[in-house]
Amino acid sequence: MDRLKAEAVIEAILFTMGESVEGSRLADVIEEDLKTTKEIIKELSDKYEKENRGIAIIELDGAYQMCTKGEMYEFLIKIAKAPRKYVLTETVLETLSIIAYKQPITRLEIEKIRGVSCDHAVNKLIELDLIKELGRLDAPGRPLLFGTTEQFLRSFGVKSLEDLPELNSEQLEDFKEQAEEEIQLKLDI
Amino acid sequence: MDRLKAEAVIEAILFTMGESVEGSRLADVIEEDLKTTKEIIKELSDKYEKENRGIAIIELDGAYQMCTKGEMYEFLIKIAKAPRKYVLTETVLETLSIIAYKQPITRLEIEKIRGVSCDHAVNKLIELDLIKELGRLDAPGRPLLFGTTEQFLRSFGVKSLEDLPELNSEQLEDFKEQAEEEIQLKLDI
Amino acid sequence: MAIPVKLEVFEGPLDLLLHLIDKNKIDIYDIPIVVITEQYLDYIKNMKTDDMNIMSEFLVMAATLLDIKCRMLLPKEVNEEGEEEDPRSELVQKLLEYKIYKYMSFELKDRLLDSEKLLFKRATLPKEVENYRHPVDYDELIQDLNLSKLHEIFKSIVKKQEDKIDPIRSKFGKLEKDEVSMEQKMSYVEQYISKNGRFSFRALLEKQCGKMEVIVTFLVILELMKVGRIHIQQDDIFEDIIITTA
Repeated sequence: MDRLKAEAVIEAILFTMGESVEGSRLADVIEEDLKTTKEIIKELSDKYEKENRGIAIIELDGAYQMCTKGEMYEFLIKIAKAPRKYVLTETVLETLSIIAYKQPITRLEIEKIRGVSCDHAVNKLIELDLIKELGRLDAPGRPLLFGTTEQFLRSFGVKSLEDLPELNSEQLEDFKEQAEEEIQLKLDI
Repeated sequence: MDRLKAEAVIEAILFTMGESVEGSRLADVIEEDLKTTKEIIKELSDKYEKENRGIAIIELDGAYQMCTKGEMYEFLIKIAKAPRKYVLTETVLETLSIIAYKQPITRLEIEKIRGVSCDHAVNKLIELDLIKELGRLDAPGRPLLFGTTEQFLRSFGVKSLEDLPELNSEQLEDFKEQAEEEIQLKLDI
Repeated sequence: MAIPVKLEVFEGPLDLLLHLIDKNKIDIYDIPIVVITEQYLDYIKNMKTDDMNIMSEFLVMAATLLDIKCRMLLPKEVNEEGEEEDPRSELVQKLLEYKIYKYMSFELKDRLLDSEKLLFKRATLPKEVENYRHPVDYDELIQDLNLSKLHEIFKSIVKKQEDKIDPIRSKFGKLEKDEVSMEQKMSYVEQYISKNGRFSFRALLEKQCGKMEVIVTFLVILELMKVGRIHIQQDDIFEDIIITTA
């Protein structure tokens, strides 16, 4: 393979693999012998030495891995530690309210109520420490049960779960009647 | 920060993070304004164009992500795990294209255009992380609104929604002309 | 012997219509409704689908086509601007819009195939960086949200869920055959006719109890009129209808 192209291929492989790749495997892909392959990696590696490059190739016992240069560490920490702005979207809030009032509850039950998948919202709420896993339901598939956390109680100024306002069956009946009236109206027209 | 060093830092960050990083976050780390940051990314990106490079930077709605070049695919699949392929049926693709061009859009509106129910397709698209809920429409029943995700941009190689292949009235005119030509043909026979 | 034809699968009624328009090489702006309706009905007759949902969607379009066919026969309707309205125009607009999105879906598919060749990589952050979580500022996150607002949200979700349930159909449990059969009503009405000779439609209906009975009786009268067993006469609109044996 053409040298420049071989460099590109090795760069692409080391990038996408992330982990270390043996020299012989790289040689197979670029269809060169190991010696030539090592020379090509050396050339590629030398180019990475330039000051405008943030990555490098390290050799580990005949295998190669792409990594960031040591002096980049402080910047990586900086970006990882930058505070992220969290916002509770409507979806996340709805999911939270369902979990608060119906806990312990499974994903499936939440999805039934909302009519759409809730994976993203549930994960977000766990990340924010507003809900947590409570255990598993003793049912086929043993689905996870979710409930609110202490952080939730703290943030919403609730002393305990008993403090949550109840949605009683009377209210449910009201909703049902309203719905029926609306249907009746439509039929009468 | 010195330009060359800034390039190195951005390269290191994009390499390490793997996922997309917003331009503003990169700007914070290199302590430059967003405009300058974008220029630096552009320069870096241009250097990746060279034939001995196997990686590239893609833009996704103001965020940046490092990936391999398309022409590297044949070599990469020899060694790396092929990415998850989406097998999108015609139904799902049609639904996706309607959502892409008419977002935010409700299920009902999609069904109106397609003339068939879209529940299955919408759920599938959410599962594939190609669309997401954007909120609810302020209308009776407060129906959910859907729009495309960053994964959609990535999967379809689109920088931003403005970058979608154009949907214009010219296309309509073409359809009209085609129809007319066909008629003419029939008359001529 | 009839050769079994492998029917193409269509993405819905609009897809099927576009196929027919294409196959017949006709102008989408000037659809010969009679031809298309016939072919459309033929197609769905041959459709072998057990899925009632899919079938019903195709049937709705069939009804729409028949409706357009009827309206084409009637004098042209005139809109507010005094222009003649083509009964087909709404369907044409729908077809065009659908065609555009169908076309775009192919364009998108090409892009998907290109982009599938790009490979990404997982994050390779040093452990201590990866595990770092910036503390969440809950005051900022929760803002003016409080328990009663959360409760409001929950109530509105529950209400929406209730709205979705059709209180009438949800009580059906399962669908059963109607207790009023066409055959039974037919013989009843025939007896009634032979006994009365000439009678008022209203009087006949008054003897029926329940909505279903009224509907079936009405259908029986229509059927008898069609086959020429009875004559009906109505002197003025909303007047009683007089039925006589033919």
